[in-house]
Amino acid sequence: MQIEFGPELEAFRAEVCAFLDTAPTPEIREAGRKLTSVFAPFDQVMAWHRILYEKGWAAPNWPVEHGGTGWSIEQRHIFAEEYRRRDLPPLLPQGLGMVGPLLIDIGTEEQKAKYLPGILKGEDFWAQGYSEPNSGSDLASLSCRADPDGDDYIINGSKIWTTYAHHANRMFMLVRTDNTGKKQQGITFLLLDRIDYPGMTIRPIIGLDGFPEQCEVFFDNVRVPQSGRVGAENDGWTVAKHLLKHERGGGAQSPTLHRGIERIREAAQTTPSGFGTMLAEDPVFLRDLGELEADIASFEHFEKLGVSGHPMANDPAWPSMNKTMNSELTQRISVLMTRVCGTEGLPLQHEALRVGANVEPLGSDLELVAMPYYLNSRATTIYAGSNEVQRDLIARTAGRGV
Amino acid sequence: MQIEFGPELEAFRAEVCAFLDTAPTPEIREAGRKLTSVFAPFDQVMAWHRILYEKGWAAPNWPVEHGGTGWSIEQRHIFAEEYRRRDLPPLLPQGLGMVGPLLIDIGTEEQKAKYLPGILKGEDFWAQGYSEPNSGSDLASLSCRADPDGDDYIINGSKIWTTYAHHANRMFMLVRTDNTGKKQQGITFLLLDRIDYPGMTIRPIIGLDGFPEQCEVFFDNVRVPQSGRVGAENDGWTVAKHLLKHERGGGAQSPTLHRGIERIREAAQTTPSGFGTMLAEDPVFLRDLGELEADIASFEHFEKLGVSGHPMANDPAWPSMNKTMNSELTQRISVLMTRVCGTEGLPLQHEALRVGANVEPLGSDLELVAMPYYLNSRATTIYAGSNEVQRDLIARTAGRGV
Amino acid sequence: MDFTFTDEQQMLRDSVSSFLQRSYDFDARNKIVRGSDGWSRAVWGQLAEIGLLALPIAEDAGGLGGSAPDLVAIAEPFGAHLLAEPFLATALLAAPLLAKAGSGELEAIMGGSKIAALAYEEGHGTADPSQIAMAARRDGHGFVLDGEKRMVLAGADADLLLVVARLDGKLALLAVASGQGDIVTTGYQTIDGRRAANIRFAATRLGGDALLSVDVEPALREVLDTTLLALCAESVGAMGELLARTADYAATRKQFGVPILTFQAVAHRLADMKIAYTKARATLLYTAALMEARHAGERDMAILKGQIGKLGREVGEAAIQTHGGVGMTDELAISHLHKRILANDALLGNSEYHLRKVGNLT
Amino acid sequence: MDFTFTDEQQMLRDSVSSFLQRSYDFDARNKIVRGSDGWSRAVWGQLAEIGLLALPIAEDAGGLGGSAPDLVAIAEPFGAHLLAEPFLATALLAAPLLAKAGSGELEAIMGGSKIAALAYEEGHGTADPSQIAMAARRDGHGFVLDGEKRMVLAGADADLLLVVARLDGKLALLAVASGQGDIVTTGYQTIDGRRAANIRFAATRLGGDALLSVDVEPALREVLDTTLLALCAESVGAMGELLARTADYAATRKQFGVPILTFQAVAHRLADMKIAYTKARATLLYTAALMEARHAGERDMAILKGQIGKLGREVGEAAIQTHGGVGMTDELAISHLHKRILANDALLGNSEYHLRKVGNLT
Repeated sequence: MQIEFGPELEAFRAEVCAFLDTAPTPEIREAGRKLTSVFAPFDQVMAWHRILYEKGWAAPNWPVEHGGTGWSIEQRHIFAEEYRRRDLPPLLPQGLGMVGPLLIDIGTEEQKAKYLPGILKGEDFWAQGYSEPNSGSDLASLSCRADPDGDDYIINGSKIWTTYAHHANRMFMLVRTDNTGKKQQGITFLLLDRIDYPGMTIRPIIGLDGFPEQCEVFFDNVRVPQSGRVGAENDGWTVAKHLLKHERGGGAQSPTLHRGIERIREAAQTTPSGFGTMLAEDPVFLRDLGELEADIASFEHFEKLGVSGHPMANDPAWPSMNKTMNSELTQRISVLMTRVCGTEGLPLQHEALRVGANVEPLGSDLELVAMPYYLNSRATTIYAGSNEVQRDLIARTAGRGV
Repeated sequence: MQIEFGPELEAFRAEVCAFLDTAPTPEIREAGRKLTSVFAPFDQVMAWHRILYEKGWAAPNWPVEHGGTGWSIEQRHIFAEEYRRRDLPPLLPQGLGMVGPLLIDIGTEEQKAKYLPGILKGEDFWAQGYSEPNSGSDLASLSCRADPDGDDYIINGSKIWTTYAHHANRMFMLVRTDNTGKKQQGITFLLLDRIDYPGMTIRPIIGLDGFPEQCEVFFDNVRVPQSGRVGAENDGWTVAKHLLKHERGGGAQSPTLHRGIERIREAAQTTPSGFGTMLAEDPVFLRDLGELEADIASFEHFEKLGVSGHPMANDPAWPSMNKTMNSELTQRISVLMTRVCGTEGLPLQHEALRVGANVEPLGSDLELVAMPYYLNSRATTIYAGSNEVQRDLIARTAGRGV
Repeated sequence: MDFTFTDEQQMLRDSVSSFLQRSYDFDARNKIVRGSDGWSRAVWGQLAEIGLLALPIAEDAGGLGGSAPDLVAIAEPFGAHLLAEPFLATALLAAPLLAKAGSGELEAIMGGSKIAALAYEEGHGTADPSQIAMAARRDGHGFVLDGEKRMVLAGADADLLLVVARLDGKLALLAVASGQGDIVTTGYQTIDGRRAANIRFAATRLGGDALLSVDVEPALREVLDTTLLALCAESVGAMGELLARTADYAATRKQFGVPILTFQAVAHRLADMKIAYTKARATLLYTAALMEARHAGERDMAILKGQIGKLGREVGEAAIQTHGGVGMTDELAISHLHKRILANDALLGNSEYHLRKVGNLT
Repeated sequence: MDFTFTDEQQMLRDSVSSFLQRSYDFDARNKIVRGSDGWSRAVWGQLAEIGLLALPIAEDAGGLGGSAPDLVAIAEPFGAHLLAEPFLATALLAAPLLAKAGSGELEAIMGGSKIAALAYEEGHGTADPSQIAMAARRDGHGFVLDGEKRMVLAGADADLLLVVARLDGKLALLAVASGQGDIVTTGYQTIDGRRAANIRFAATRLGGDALLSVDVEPALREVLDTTLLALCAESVGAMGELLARTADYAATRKQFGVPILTFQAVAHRLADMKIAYTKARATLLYTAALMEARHAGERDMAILKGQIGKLGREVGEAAIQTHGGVGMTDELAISHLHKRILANDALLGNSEYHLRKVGNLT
């Protein structure tokens, strides 16, 4: 067993700090402070993506030959720590964390050449077209159809919970290309070069936090080229399962959770407990905090076991355990945030939340974001395969690898 | 809405207190103090049963014509409160709470005349023969067979988790009388006058707390009279479901839970928190206690709504909700008990736990009983229909009665 | 022992429910909440007409002298229908204090033509009057107010504002006319569709007649208890609605070819919702009966508020999870009901506060 | 970053596991535990032979200087096999302190012929040496002890008893020979099959040579940290065993005509068991690596003990519930594994204590 410590890492940390302290614009910082979702405000996060790309730091987890940084695990963790410590907006995952790694693994050379640079540079934003109104947890039952027609497919149907489709310029999606066999067998994975093909309509959906983050996308005889297919026709389920490993895989989410705790501890300094002291000195609050912090620590240990390639991480249920833990910890933190804010979290402050709005919030930054963050985070146990589905998967291998 | 308060009730309370302060023998009190299960030490609890019978107070919930007390809800609650406050052993439920009420509801006049007096007087103890090694949650799959033979049945098979069968002189049981239809349809409900019929063998099972409370009962061509049948042949499932209402129904369990809290609060007076004060002044401990006490209070309100005949209690899921809440609160209390005891709860003290053993325990009474009580109480979410089965039943009517 | 509504209470409840079903369904309600006022004077007039605005007022002050169970009978449907109108602010918090002070404004308030608000809260959910810090200073025959009241329900809409402040160490009640110049009122909507305001006083001068009560604490505590009961009844109403809607959804929404209720994880979550709702309602009804019998102590009120806040959150979160994506949208009532429960929990001390209080009170 | 066992560690672990599988299966273990001694000198001799009793001792004291990961490698199988022999008491708590004090008894202890015990605990799970109250009084050239030590692991079986007591305000270590007359030793078995004792000193006189260390607190803290790691590793070993056995049971036990794993309630509970086990083991391995790198602080140790206690209880309770009736019996290993986890949680500060400490240490 071995964990690196030492002056080289501290020098690296200093380099990271120096960059993160100076490179982001005020708007980018504001977007990070006003974050109420895993999906950061679009314009600012993409601007930040491009700045990181210029520095060469947009994709620490990618292989070096595709633009990765070649950092050690310790370095990647330090980068994530300092990044989150400054409340910088996390880059959007659809390109860098999902379709990018998928193409690196199984895309054709042509697809890699065509799409990876745009993803890495932050020029493209990809929407993910998976769920449908009648196919949520039962994703394989999807019915949005793609019928071959010459070199093209003609798509009919709709997709829902398509995050930021109204901001996207590209889209990857699952379509039904065969209805005859097992439902998993007639699915195809497609890349769409555009999201404004004739016949496509996008309807943003207002979420329970009051913001349009998800969309519904309608397809009415939309013609797209077959060259956008990843893998074979009708083999899209295998492709999607491969991508899922990346979607649920993670690697350095614990710094985000730790940062949540830091913000709570800051706020607790000036929040009365109702029992004579500030929350920061309240034994009950500190116990609850300690319990949550210890659980976040275990998740961090789990993440590090994973990225370090410990044999336990070969367990097929590892990505599902990762997704389950991360989402449930996120929710617990968000609850604690709203608890610190009390009634100060109740006012609706949509205007003040808009980046660049110049509207003074009624209270602190945390009081501004806590409630919408809590509400938005209810989605974390629903999306990317509900936690019920994850537990089904975990149970299948429950006795293995012990 | 209306709750009685007033001097009459206080007079009643005084009468109850006077009796409970003087009537129980030292052995009965010791049995109550050393209680580590819902099933009290046999000899002492039966002695106490007979004393209560002499007073006319053995069956407060029975109809007056069968020996009930005719008390109001408030009176019954006061009786239960004072009873538990003195740590007196609860009477065994199999007769008074299960087969007795069943016979009152649907027994023949002959059966009532034959069995009710023995139950009321505490002369008989009835074992409950339901579960089988391969039929636990799936009770209806039971296979212990009773074949008609003249006026008798011949029983072959076995029963398990038969509480105190080694103390019993009678038994009620479910047997398979028909294998042809739906599994629920070939079951018959039988009363056995004896538990020492030729061919019956009883094997006590040592529990995880180290005590033999449950038994396995084997039947090898056991001949019993058909006159012990309750309801029609093959209609035993209906009879059992009727009985279940009583088994899971309850009515005054909250005083037992409240008493658990009282004992914890007492112990907390002299137990250091590890953080500079006694637990009784520790804010964290008090918060946990408050949370549990409030939940017990809600259960008490639920019980009172039930016994007062509120329309919500007509919900078919009421008994299942009662069983679920009571068992899970019991377990939470038992955990808190062991937490107060810390390492003092770890020594095995089987000898000191025996009533009349005259072995000094290593520490306090609570330290003596907390761990075996905790261990034993793991059964509460398993027996009488596991809580998983209860939740299945509750879910079936989830939207009703709202 | 009896926890059923009387015939009169049941009739009251039915009439409120049917009025709301008729005139205040989810779409109508959203239209009102999203309008420029955020609430409807027409609906308010209807509530006055049914007599609800006079219900909490003592009979000798010209009200209907409603009991705690009466209040539960109307507040459960209020919660189920997400009422946005300032019933709590005006009829429960302000009016009874005006009645005690013998104010002449009471008639107009009970009649629905004037709105009154109580500036009590000072931040984070002031759970107990002893936490009130804002002081009124004597100044000649008048008074000077400095400081800020926050989350004043209906604070920007009120014709009449009652301010709780310390005067000579005790809590006093002072009346402030709407629109006085040196008061800065910042109105906003809350997550659950109510209107509230932060109100800042900077050397605000009030005349001698502004002082309504010099030692308002006992009356205030009574008013806060009644409001707490109503908040809890609203939340229980919302929980019932969430349970019913979620049970329906689970029975009809299909995945993997079967209703999702078929999945034990969904079924057991529904069972837990039902247990939580049943416990919550049992405690609500029991506490209302205790209050009516004048036997409800501090600990009983803390149990009520603590349990309903905790159980309500469980039910709301379970309802969203069971609905999945659509539960996350603004389009269904689910999230709105949950937000009402959350807001009610935060007001007047949240469940953490009250459950802890239970532990501290033996 | 690397959390895998070295080849040497893996070999050590395999040899311990295979020895225990061969000589210490559940039936053999129960026979030993239910015997009059409650533990086996033969097994103890085997552990000495494999070198395990010398593992925790520094090389310069003649031991093997085992690392934290070495200890994890052997303690996980100890937990899985419910080892009853006094490894914690003798090899982890007492021997390293004797080694520091340069005691001549060390050889016999590492060789397995003598048992030593540390009288540290004073009741309820003394979580921190600062809580030690028992004092040693100077008396001429010797000392007098008054008071009681409780839950002294192997306390009744020890040839040599080390007592931690305050001397001139600081914690000192004193040696007491077995069987000294004015000491009352009450031996007992613990719920998890270990042997322990309460030991009462009433004006017990010790000679001047009884004093082994005058300021033992730093060494004691180190020994307690190592023991804490071993307790946690044992519990993680027990959790792994519970998970494997429960997964097997759920896959084979049939109700309603299908394996009970088919029921989502059972499946999801198994999933939660696996998550808990995985988290616990991740924290165990990570903390062991931190300790080896001498980077484990007080907070890291508190996280470890807190998490393993909490997660272990979850796994044990879930295992019993999944097994149903048979999980409640003495006949299956399930309940015994759970009791080992519970006992390990209670020793040296339970999860409540440690998780709270995490919150107090930023």
